[in-house]
Amino acid sequence: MAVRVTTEAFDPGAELNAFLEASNGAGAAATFTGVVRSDPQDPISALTLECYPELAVNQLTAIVEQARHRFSLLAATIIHRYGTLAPGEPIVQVMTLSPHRQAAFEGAEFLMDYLKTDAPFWKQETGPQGTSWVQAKSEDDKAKARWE
Amino acid sequence: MAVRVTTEAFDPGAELNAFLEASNGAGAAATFTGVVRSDPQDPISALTLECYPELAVNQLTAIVEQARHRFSLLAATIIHRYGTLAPGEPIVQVMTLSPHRQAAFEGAEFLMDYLKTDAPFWKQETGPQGTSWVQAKSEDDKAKARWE
Amino acid sequence: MKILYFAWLRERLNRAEEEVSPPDEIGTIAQLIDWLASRDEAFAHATQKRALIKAAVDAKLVGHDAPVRGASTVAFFPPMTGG
Amino acid sequence: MKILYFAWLRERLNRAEEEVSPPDEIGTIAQLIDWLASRDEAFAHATQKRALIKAAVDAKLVGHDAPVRGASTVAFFPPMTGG
Repeated sequence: MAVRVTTEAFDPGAELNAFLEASNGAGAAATFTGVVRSDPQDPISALTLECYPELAVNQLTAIVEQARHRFSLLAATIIHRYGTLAPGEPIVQVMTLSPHRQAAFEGAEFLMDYLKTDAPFWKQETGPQGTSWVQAKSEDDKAKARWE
Repeated sequence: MAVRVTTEAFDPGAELNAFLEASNGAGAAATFTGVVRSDPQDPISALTLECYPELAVNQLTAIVEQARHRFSLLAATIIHRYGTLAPGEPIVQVMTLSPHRQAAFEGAEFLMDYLKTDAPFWKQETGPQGTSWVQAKSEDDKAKARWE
Repeated sequence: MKILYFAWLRERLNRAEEEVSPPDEIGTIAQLIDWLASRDEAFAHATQKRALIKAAVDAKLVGHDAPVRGASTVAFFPPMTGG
Repeated sequence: MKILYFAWLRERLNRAEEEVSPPDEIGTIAQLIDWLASRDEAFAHATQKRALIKAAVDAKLVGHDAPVRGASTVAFFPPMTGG
């Protein structure tokens, strides 16, 4: 399955190995793993991701198809978690497979840039000051715009 | 250890998990895994990498230090195998860790681009037509030149 | 027609979903927002900055000019912050 | 001084290493290549395209103008193809 939207924890290394297992002689795999960040100066105790799963699967599937075409990828996978996560837990992993490293890297960056702005997840941080919604970043819109 | 040059097989997923384990609240990890490619139209039975290990460790350590500075990476690791490998076996893995995805991706691309031209490994392919040395590619020089 | 709300929009309205029956003249997302705002002050207040309100019709992301007639589910939510 | 050879250079010379004692006037990698070529036809032939010959002194990558006096190990090899 190229897209998985789940409340269950996933194992980044096991996912990478399963992805490579199916690589069939392709040469280059790029992986991005996003984990719950906690700045030591401004620590959080939890990150809660709200999700609209049906729309998320539709959006991520469309993004994966677009990336496969645009970068001639042999395979691409997105795993995205939602629910309440602790610092250090993996949130998202994208993996791309190509005969050449440039396409693998570009495909993974493209997937991440699109996913940040176009996938229906909403982050809420819980810290010493309470709970607050993470604001959408204009950098993320800019990162996405470079592919247009 | 940020650099490992070895004849022993490595487990890409286990390496990624160990790297993430030490991530300490950073948000973004980029990984590149290179595996022995075998084009179905032009299959190979083995890839042999010759290496000058002492120089390889020196060069890769210098590249890692450069990448850590240039992209403010929190961590960076290169694992590079040599000896005789079968199609599908991992040759190289680079991993970078940063608070932000852009730096993680750029750091990993930089490491791969430098490693292709500046690390003392030489590839030899064995296929139906016998054994031949892989030629250095001008694309690899160009890929490296974009960082200069 | 089922309406879904997510994130701070859900919190401000104090509900995750509701059933509504917009009149026939409501043809687009923009008109549906206007109509929902006309009957609910909390909704009117929360959706004042229209650029911050994204929409989906039957689990497809759409613009505010998209048609809503015949839709079974319409979702409203703030800008997404995944990844 | 120990000389190491790698990849097709090693194959063409039919040896991975050798011990040499260059005379005092050999100061740089370029001069060392010239001197090795003057005493060995196989080496002269294999290193004809100088741009294809890379060098390291005591496990540090260097250019052809680098000094070699006092080096304990000098390595010669073709362009690298790792990754």
